[in-house]
Amino acid sequence: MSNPKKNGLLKAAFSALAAMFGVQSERNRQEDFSSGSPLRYLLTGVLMVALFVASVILLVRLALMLAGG
Amino acid sequence: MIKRVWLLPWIGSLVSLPAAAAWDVNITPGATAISREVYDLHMTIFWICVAIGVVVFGVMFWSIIHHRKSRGAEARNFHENTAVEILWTLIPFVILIAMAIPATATLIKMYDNTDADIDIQVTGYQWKWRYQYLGQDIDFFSSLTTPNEQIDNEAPKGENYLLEVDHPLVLPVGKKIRFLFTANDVIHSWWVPDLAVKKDAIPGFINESWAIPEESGIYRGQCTELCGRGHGFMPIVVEVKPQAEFEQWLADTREATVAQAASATEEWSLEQLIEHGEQVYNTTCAACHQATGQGIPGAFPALAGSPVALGDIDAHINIVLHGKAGTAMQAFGAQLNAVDLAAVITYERNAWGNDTGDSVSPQRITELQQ
Amino acid sequence: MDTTLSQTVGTTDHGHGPAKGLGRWFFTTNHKDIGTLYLWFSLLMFLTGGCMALMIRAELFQPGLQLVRPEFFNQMTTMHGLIMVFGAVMPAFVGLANWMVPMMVGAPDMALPRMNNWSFWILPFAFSLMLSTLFMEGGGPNFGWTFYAPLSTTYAPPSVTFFIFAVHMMGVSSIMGAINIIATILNLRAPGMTMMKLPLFVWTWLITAFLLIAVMPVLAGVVTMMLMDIHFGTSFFNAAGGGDPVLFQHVFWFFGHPEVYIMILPAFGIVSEIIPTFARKRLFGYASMVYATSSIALLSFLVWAHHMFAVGMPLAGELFFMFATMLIAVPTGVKVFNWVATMYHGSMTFETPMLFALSFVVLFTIGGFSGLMLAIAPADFQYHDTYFVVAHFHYVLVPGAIFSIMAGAYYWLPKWTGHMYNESLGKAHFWLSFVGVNITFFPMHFLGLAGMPRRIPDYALQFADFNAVASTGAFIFGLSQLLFVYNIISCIRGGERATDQVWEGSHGLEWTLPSPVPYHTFSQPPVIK
Amino acid sequence: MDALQRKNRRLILQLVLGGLLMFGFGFALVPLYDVFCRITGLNGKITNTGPVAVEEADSSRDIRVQFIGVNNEAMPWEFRPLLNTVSVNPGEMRQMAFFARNPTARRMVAQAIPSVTPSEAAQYLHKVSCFCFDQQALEADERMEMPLLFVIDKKLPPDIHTITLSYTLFDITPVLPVAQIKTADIQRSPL
Repeated sequence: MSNPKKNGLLKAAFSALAAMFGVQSERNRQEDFSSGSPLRYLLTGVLMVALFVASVILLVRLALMLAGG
Repeated sequence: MIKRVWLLPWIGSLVSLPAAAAWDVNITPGATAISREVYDLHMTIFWICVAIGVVVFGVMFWSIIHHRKSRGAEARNFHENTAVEILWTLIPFVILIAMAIPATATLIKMYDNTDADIDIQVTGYQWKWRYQYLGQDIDFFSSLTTPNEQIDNEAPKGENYLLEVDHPLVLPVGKKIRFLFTANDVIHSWWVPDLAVKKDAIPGFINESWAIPEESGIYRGQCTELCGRGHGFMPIVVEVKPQAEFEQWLADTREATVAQAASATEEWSLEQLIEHGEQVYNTTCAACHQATGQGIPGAFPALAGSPVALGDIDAHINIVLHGKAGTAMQAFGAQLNAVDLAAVITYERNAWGNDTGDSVSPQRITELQQ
Repeated sequence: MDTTLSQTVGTTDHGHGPAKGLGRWFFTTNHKDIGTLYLWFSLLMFLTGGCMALMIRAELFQPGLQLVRPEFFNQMTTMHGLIMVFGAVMPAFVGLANWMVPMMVGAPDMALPRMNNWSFWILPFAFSLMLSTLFMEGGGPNFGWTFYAPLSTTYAPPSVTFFIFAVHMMGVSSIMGAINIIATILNLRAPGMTMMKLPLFVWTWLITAFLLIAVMPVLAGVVTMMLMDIHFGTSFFNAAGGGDPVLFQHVFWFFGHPEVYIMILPAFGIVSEIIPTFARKRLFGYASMVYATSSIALLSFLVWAHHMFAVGMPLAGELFFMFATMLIAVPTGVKVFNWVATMYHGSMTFETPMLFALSFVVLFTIGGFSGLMLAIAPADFQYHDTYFVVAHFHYVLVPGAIFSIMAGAYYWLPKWTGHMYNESLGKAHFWLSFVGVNITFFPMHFLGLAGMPRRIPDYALQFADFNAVASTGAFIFGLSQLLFVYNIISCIRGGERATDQVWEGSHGLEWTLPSPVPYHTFSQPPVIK
Repeated sequence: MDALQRKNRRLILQLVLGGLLMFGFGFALVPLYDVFCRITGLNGKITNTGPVAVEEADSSRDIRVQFIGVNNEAMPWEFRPLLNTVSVNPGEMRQMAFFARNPTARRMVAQAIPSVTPSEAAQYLHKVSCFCFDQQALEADERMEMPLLFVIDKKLPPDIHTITLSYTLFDITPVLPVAQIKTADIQRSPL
């Protein structure tokens, strides 16, 4: 039972990831642009960037821990 | 004409390739383990970029030559291929991840806090450096000694033009040196390429870096943060000496300071004061008041015929010792010893037509500084 | 994304034409006139900033002080930076956007025509105020275009206050321009011109406009803090009162890094319009380009401190900004491959716009590579504030932004003026600029690596030879821009008639209009299939 | 067309609001920066904690604490630490003093600004009482020993053995009221 609300967010998250990676297919782009308000994509984008920052901080902690030992 | 023109750019950029000795093109591997590691990082990322460049520009020039309309090339109709795009994004990603690991290792090594053998406080002033050996009560200024005539092209330029100072920073070889950076006025940055040390000296804050010079020799660097008029004229000279020579230098320097203090008690004639005063003036004061004593109108007051230089002696001494708040006049009392101060004030009162005949004795300066 | 248009528009100009005389230019609310004003202003600023660059290079031709005193040299480097960034590159892009965005989206004009006029007419006054500081007592700003405190606050000449007001005016003008462009793109698109069909120039400008609105206020904020420190006794950046000069650098570069994306994204847009036209092949990976540029809008806010690796940050900070910079450099840099893929198996011809676009791709990538080297923090200790950094940002700005503006000018001049520019003159201008840029800036990589610091009026003897080469290159590049001016003027005054389509491979709504393009276009929105 | 005008007006209001928010954000970066410094010890800012619960010292570790006195600009005071270095155990409360003398012939007021390196150690050096908490005034030719009480947190990272605490002395003698100053005085010479 794919709940349209949930997979909407998931799709937006996946598109945001694709954007940060820098590659996106034409088909996904058509889907993204035809569905829902851009606001959802914007908010997911900001959320993904926050996740990106958190993951880089963890990466730094990991690097320090590995070397610090 | 069009055909041969496209050869022009290659000849153009070829002309700048090394021909004579003065064309050094790369960073120095330097004299410390860290600087060699940085050199290796630099060359690795450089060759990676060259490799990627060759591939990308190769494909590009290939298609420029072969897919030209004038050669009858027909445009294909593909304009999307996600798999290829993912591939050419992943490859640089992987290369960068591989590059990040040694870079992180070197960076972490650079932030190593183990104890140092010698701590040196480096303070940036407007347009000179001050070195203080903590715990050894050695404290001196290091200013540019390239004469103004060379800078203004009236005399031929020396070998170390703009990279020579009166008192270089002397260090022992093989020891860990810990630098503590701060500044007196604006932000400066202390950089010696051979030690791979570059840290900003910020007023009101203290920064640290370290180096273990492994070969003795003379290493030159420059201030690398814009700090006003004299930014290009405050070089850094580090002399790394074997341990025995270093200790000898420490002893000589301490002895010299004592002798300096003693000479403050001797009697100095007017001529001796003026002659020594001219040297001190040209190194320290000419930067603003100019060697001619005319200063720069609207910027720095002229000393020739100035009310201060001709007026009350104590007022003149006070302004040289304590500087003038709100202007660029620094407190030279903390920067020069009693003999230099007495000599430079006497010179200012007797040069460029100010022949007041006054002579200020070093004893007078020490008395005022009590 | 091809827009097959059913009926040609551009009805002969029955409405009122442009007003006569100077009044036309002072009171114009027409996006084409305002675009022209922006472009002429940008060209004037480019030549002014260029003369300052020639003054700098003339002094640096040989060791020793020959022409100028150090304090005037610092004023020249500062003004050169400010005029080129805020006076030449940004207004040129706004001018191209004013001209092309309405025509590309099928809008009759910008959303707010009167504000559009005002946001242009602020600039001449802002820059005359800025240039007048050179004649004030104590001289003009001499603390570098990055105006770090305390050199720009406690130790600045008294004219710093006028510099602050000038920067405020430029900021306001940019923000108003950005608001205008966003409103036009989002609300004034012709029916059928969905966001999916927007040309990439429009997409990159939409994202640049959002970046402008996000960061120009921060620049205004930092400049206001400077004003309060200098005159109202606060100590934001004065260590004595609990302030911190490093705080200035953080707030400035929080504005600074998105600013460099503001100066390059429109260039990506222009090149993505030109290469498909002359390769006669659609842009490769339009979707990737749109998504990558939109992710840059957010990611560019995370990496500002890679300009401050030597300021004395803790280890965790240096690692974070090194990793973040390296990670976001890839999706941005990889866009170069899209242009190469567009050319691959195309059918290319090499008119002047294409030559500029191709050299953009090659030389901008070289700038991108030196940027990648600078991202390695340990290596940055040897590069920071040397001529290696000067070479890096000049490679991404001169063959980057400036060449893309020139490419855009040559590409759209026939549409604007109705005449073709002189092709061989155009090629001569290109080759001289190409040779001049490389002879000027390539040796700077060597100077920086050999240890020559930035912003110094005189240097040690080991840097003498490459400086001489760089200075000769600067004069080649500088003087060849007169060819550009001559070519533009002669193209406006006359020349071979340009067809409506102008280029064989041109695509997009703007080419459906006649050349020269009438004063009012798309009064009735075009119908787009 | 008014539907378009309404749409435009709403969008422009949002954008202008966004611009104003970012202008405020520029100023909000100042307190954000202080909080960020306090957490990461960026740039050697230290916490003025005031009284701290006394714990018994961890005698297993000896931390070398160096003191440095720096005069800013044309500050003529003699200003130096009584002791250059002190060996301290984490958790142990330690008293130290800086010597200051005003050699000039007029009353002067100074403000000392502390800074610590390595910056990772900044958040573990607690100053219980310090002369840098308030302004110090000295009459002509007056001398004074200014006390400093500090303790090093036991949670100091193990790899840190030396901490350098530097004080920069700033001259903040209140300048004459603006009206009485000739313009030549307040104009800093152009450098």
